[in-house]
Amino acid sequence: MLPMMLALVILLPLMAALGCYFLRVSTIRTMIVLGTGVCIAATSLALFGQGSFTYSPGTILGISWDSLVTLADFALLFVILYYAFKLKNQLIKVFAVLQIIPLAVFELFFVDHAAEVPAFYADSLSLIMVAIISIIGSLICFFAIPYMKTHEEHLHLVKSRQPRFFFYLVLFLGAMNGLVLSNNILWLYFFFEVTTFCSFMLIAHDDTEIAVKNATRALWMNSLGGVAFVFGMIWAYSVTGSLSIQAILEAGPMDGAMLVPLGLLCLAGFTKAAQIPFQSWLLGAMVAPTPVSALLHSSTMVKAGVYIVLRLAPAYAGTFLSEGIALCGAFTFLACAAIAVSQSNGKKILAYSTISNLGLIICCAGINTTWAITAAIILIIFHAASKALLFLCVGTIEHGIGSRDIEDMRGLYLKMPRTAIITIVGILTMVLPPFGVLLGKWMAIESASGDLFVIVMLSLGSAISLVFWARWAGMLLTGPLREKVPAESQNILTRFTLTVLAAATVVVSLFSPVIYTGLIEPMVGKTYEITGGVFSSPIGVFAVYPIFIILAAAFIYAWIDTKKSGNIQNGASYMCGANVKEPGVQSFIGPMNVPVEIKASNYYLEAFFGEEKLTMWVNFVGLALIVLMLGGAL
Amino acid sequence: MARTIIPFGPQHPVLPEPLHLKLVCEDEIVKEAIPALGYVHRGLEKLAEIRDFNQMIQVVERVCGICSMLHSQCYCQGIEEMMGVEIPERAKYLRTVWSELHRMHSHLLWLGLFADAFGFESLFMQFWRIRERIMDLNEATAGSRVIVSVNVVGGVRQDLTPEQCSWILTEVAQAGKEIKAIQSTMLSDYTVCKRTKGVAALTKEQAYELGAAGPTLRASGVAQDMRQLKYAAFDKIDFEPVVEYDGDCYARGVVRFREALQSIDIIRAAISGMPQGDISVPVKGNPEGEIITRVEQPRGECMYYMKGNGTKFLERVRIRTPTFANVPPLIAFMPGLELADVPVAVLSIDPCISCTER
Amino acid sequence: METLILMILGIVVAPVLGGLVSGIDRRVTARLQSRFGPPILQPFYDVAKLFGKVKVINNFWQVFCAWVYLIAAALSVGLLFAQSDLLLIFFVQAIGAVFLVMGGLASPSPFSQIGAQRELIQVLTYEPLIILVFASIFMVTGSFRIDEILNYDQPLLAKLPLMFIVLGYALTIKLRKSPFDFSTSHHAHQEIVKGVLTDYSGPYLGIIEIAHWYETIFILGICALFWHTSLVGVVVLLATTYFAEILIDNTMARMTWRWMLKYVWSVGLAMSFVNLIWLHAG
Amino acid sequence: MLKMTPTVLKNLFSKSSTRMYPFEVREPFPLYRGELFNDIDKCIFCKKCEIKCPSQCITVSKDKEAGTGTWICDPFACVYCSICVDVCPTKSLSMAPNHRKPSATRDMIEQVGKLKVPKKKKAAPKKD
Amino acid sequence: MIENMKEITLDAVVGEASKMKSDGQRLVALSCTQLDADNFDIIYTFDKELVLTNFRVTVPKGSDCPSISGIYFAALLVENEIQDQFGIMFNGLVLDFGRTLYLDEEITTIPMCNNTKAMTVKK
Amino acid sequence: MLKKFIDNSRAKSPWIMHFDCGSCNGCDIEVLACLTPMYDVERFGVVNVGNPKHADVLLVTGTVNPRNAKVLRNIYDQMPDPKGVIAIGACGLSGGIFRECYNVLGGIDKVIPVDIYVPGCPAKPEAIIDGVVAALAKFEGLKG
Ligand code: SF4
Ligand code: SF4
Ligand code: SF4
Ligand code: SF4
Ligand code: SF4
Ligand code: SF4
Ligand code: SF4
Ligand code: SF4
Repeated sequence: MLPMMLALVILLPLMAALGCYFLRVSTIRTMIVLGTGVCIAATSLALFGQGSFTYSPGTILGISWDSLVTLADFALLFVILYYAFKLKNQLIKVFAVLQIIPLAVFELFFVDHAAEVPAFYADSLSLIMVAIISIIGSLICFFAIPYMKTHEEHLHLVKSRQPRFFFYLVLFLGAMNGLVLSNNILWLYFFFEVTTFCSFMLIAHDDTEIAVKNATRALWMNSLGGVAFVFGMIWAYSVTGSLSIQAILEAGPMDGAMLVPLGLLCLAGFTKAAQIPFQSWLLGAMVAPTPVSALLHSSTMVKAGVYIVLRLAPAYAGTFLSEGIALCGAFTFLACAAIAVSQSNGKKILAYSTISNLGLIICCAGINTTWAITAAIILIIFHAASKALLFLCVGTIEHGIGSRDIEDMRGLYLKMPRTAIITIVGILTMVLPPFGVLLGKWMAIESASGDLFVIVMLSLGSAISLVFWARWAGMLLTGPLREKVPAESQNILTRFTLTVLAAATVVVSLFSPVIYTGLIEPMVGKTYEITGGVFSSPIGVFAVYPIFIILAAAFIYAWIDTKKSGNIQNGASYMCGANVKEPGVQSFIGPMNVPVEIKASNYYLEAFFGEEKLTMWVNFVGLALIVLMLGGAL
Repeated sequence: MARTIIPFGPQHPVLPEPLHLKLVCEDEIVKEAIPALGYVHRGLEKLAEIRDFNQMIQVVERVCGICSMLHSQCYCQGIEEMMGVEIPERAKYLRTVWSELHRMHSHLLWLGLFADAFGFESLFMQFWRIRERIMDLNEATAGSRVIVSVNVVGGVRQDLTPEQCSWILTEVAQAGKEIKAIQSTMLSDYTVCKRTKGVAALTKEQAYELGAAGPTLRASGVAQDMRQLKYAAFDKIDFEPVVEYDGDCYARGVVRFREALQSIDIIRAAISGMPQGDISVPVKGNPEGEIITRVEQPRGECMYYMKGNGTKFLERVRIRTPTFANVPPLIAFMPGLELADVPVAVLSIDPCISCTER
Repeated sequence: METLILMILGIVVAPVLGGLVSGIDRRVTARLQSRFGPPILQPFYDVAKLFGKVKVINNFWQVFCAWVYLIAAALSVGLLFAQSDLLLIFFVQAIGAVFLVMGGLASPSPFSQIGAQRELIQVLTYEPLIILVFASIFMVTGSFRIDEILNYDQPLLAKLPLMFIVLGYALTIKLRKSPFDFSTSHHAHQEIVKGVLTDYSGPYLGIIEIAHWYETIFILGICALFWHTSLVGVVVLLATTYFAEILIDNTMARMTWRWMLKYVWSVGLAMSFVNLIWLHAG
Repeated sequence: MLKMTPTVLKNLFSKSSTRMYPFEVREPFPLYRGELFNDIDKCIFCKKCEIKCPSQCITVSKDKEAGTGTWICDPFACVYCSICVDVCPTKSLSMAPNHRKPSATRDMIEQVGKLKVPKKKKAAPKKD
Repeated sequence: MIENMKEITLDAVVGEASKMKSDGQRLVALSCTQLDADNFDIIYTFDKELVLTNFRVTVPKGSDCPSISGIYFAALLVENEIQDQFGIMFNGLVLDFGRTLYLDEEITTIPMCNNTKAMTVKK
Repeated sequence: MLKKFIDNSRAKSPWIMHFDCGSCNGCDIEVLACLTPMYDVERFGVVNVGNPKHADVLLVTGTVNPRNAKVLRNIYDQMPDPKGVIAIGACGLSGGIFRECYNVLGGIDKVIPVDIYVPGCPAKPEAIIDGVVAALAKFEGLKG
């Protein structure tokens, strides 16, 4: 059963990807994507039944899977080298070579190929990751079907490039599943590289100048991570003599020499998770079609980086490295939230917020108590759902109004009420209790409370992120509302994915106590007492059910009263008495008796949080922190 | 960029009078400000065609209630000069006393409103409490709190008894004491300074070039005060124009604050130097000719141009009031201010729309 | 069960107390300005009057947001009385803050919009401070749970004097008192009219007023934690604190939010660092 | 900072300066130009007040036949300048030192008096 | 009775104003009067150290007047006022309210210019 | 009971808004003076709100001209019922001394219904307080 399931979550996407690529008919492609999605989603759930496991696939056609992976690895690296030459990018060339040569040397002269290393290992963390990837990833793929159709209409493409697009999109799901299930560090490395490559290809998908430029940037930064990975891996092997991550972890908290390779591996995770100072590639990745942003650059791939850091957490617990990681994460959390305030591009806000939240998760990994790890896992789950939803909303809105600038979304409720409400739901699940993200944030803050610097950064950061979320949610509602607004029409798949995701983010939050007891507690150990849906520990209480019930009642009551407001008097908004008195006109009589339309905008506080102003400093501090972290490890 | 367009006025709580500003802001920094007037325009200059030159006194008093006394004084001085009437000395002194009382109450009123503009309610209350002393003086000596209506062509309508004079002296002295008690708040409180220093600054050259008048001009370092023209009793009473050099809202506040105190000295001098005698002379005939007269109102230089044609109806009364002169500087210094500073900056010129538009 | 009773008690008693506090506030303010002042019960008349007015809105989301704001405020007070988790209570009241902002943004009037933006900046300013105050309470008592904190045997004020001042900043911002009354003001004369509340009227304004009362009690409740060991201490502390608030309100000009952001963050953070480092050292 | 504290604290601990109008009414200043009264018996309907009034709010008319004169003043247009009082030859006009009460409707003040001229004429023959 | 008054012609206005400006004079006012049915009279008043300098121009009805608001920004308000009240148009106003500074369309006559219908409002 | 409390509260909490409709400032400053320590109308629960949407009583001073008439109308319409209007000063009552000016339409009642007229030029603060008290009588009469 297990091999079957593993094959389903890892190999089926590969097959489906090939199918998408070669069977160039849109209905077949749709069927393949839908089928694969449903399959892997179901399998991922079934895997929970399995619980933790270790597994090695052995051989196929007499060749060991290990060698296959190694071969594929080199093949991939040469492909990257090829692109490096094609793009004439020196950095990528250097980084590719820096990976190929050490890796070759390592494979040929160091690795003891006879040693038995289990290829796969899964615990709750891996299984949760698989579920996120498979369920949310599939939903995003569904969403991509109608989306890419419109997208290509917008671009007026003669020859559809969707086969290529779905090839990478679906392939990526498999790679990601492989990554989180790998136990052999070489396998991990291989999947790591595949995600890098998929990301590169998808960012460049539209083939515009900016797309290629940003894809190149993504590639070199991630390759830098690859280099760090390779060296970390080799160094770790030389210390522990094992390729098995479990073996490395089982060695327990380490110090001295082992911290450097761990630091390097975490650095690889940082690049993938676009932590400061590597954030620029992820921002650039926003030129890709929105499903790509949703899938790769928010809910799953970037989580690979976080996953690595989190996976290795037990190994560096209580060390200086751990503290360094916490500081780096907290700093990213604060800095990216701050820069997000100055942004008006909806996707960029989401991107910054993603980086910021990843920072928070990494910070939790760095704090490295059982409470913090619990927080990190909760955050991973709920952030993925909410953020994927928000990306899809922005994509839908963009198709609806032709802009991704939040200023243009003012009063969206009047045009696209359904999408507007779902977007607001998405936003509220990011910032308000009792939803999961906030539960995670609460755990994070409580577990960070002993650490002065971290807690300062976390409290500033969480306040700042409230600013850009709240105003975005609010401005969608702006407008004089006199009658009921009819819902807009949407493609069935779009509506399905949005509704399901929105419902899921809310409902899954409701089940957070269950998720905790069922999945997290067995893995990290008991941290919270759950009674009646209330998380409690000696240091804190978080009442999920009660707040849920009261708020639900409140929302329903408020909604009923709002509905009743249909028959109350509608007033014009206050404009110092200079209103132009025509129904529906939002203007005032200005100088020279000319009607002036009112206009309101957000504050972007460029002077405090300007992107240009902050980025340099932030990068500088980020780099310094990383140097400190690695240097401290040495 | 992210712009916000704000209709500031005509009805707006921080504007004592209707005035509209179309403000275009970015993160609350004003990028563009275009005023619209006309909410108070009555067209009273044209009333000269149907009210005789005596009745016009009551009309020009109502150009504005706050310096009504100085409007009628300026008007009467002009008519008297046109008709060659020399008014009694005592009348000159009486006009000086009431006009300085007006200046005091106007400055106190303004200081209060100014405090209110930067959200300092209790300071507003204190200034207005002190001001009530002056209002009582007006009511008791002239018959009305605001529009005293004491001027007539040829002199004044009311006289002051010696008891009233000494009462005025004690009341203004008391007011002076109370003003001094809040001097440190107005002039050196951290929050007040923070809100007013460096806001809407005009250099000496700018102020002069833009035609600013009164305290707005003096705050920028130009020592010009129409009382130096030595009308009324100012030929006998010495005073130095109050000058500040920074040209910002703070400086404008200081000028008015010091002028309010200076008025006390002038009132004291006027009462002590007041000769006995008639308070008005009879006037015969009708005004003829052209005249320009100027007086210093609390808000600055007020100019009347009048043209008589020998009938009892004047051919033209043209009033150039101080705020009219101070609006161009206002338009000029608005861009770049913070929205929160807009009321402070607008108030700093002590805008009197009613006399601007007449 | 006991928790539930405490919670309901809190939800019922808080608005009455809050209204009284607000009435006393107005009376004392008047006296500070040498005025006679309104009756102590004036806030109740005001709200009752508001509920008797015709309902006028220009966007029905305003209604929704007003209600959620009120309920979140009430819930946070309820949780406070039920001795729940400080951070949780704080996050619950943040729901209210978010919905107040959304309600403000729902109206297209520029004043309401600006008010909402300013409200957000106020949230941005006070939120970290409050979290830091809570973290510092945790560092002293080892828990975020109010029931645990109440078991601590010394007044927190003795260990966290500077944090109390930091809380004072947050309190002033939250009560919208001078020098921090930007988003809406109790005083009539503000450049943005009534800020977030500009387009609320009648019963909906009444709802928001009641929510303000809850917030007052919420903040005072947090202050009370600093001297939880004695009832007299609590009363003295609260009375002094609130009087200090009124005094500050009456002795300062309204500042600008740019200044607030810079000043409160730098001073607040500096004081927190000093206090916490002292705590660690001591 | 807090420069205002002594002043406000002093206010707090001293009596408020509020005049408790309308519960306590101050002694009016005798010179105050308040409500305008016409002692109609003294009025000779000479129209001097009508001519000189800057607000043109007085209308004086005589009805020779009825032997009555009517003095009408629009209290809502009067600006309380007391010019009319000054010019009235018989001092029939006077101003009370208290303000006119607000009202809900616009009522003219209309006073009808006997024309004095015929009276004089009547008296004259007697003497004669 | 008016100090330092001189008469100038309409085309000399701008030149005179620049001269005044370079002389360090402050603009006090423009005063317009209707002389007779066909002529208006505008007095430009300047001040320097409390001494007034004036020049007057006669503007025939129907002709435009050059604006000095380019030289003296302060003139913009009064020139707009004269446009409203007398119907004399000023060329080159830096901020032209087009007869709406004070008046709305309800006022159909030129107020200070007896019995003259207003021209259409300049947009 | 609640309803009765609401009815009674109406007359105890008149929030005023002052609109200067082209007054000469004489009446304006007297209205403001009512709020200051000497007269302190907050004794009657009066709050100067400056926003028509919050106001119960509109105090208007000054003459109406075509431009401010539109503003006046707008503000009045934005006040939620029940509401009252007090016109203050000769100008507000009839146009006062400016009745015959070309840009004056007349008193406030040309545009909106007026409940209480407060004569004076300017009206004394005492007169304005009398006016407010008279207007409260209107609210007292309003039950339910
Ligand atoms: S806006 Fe969306 S659909 Fe249009 S081109 Fe961009 S990514 Fe494609
Ligand atoms: S977005 Fe609309 S308008 Fe633009 S190309 Fe596509 S279909 Fe045409
Ligand atoms: S600022 Fe002053 S004048 Fe203006 S509304 Fe407020 S109190 Fe009245
Ligand atoms: S300057 Fe102002 S206060 Fe003085 S008369 Fe003119 S309008 Fe009135
Ligand atoms: S209101 Fe009437 S009665 Fe009173 S003074 Fe004026 S005219 Fe006379
Ligand atoms: S002036 Fe006097 S006497 Fe003559 S009509 Fe008037 S009130 Fe009568
Ligand atoms: S007081 Fe003045 S306005 Fe009133 S009636 Fe007499 S003269 Fe006319
Ligand atoms: S009534 Fe008198 S004081 Fe009041 S606004 Fe009119 S002219 Fe001014």
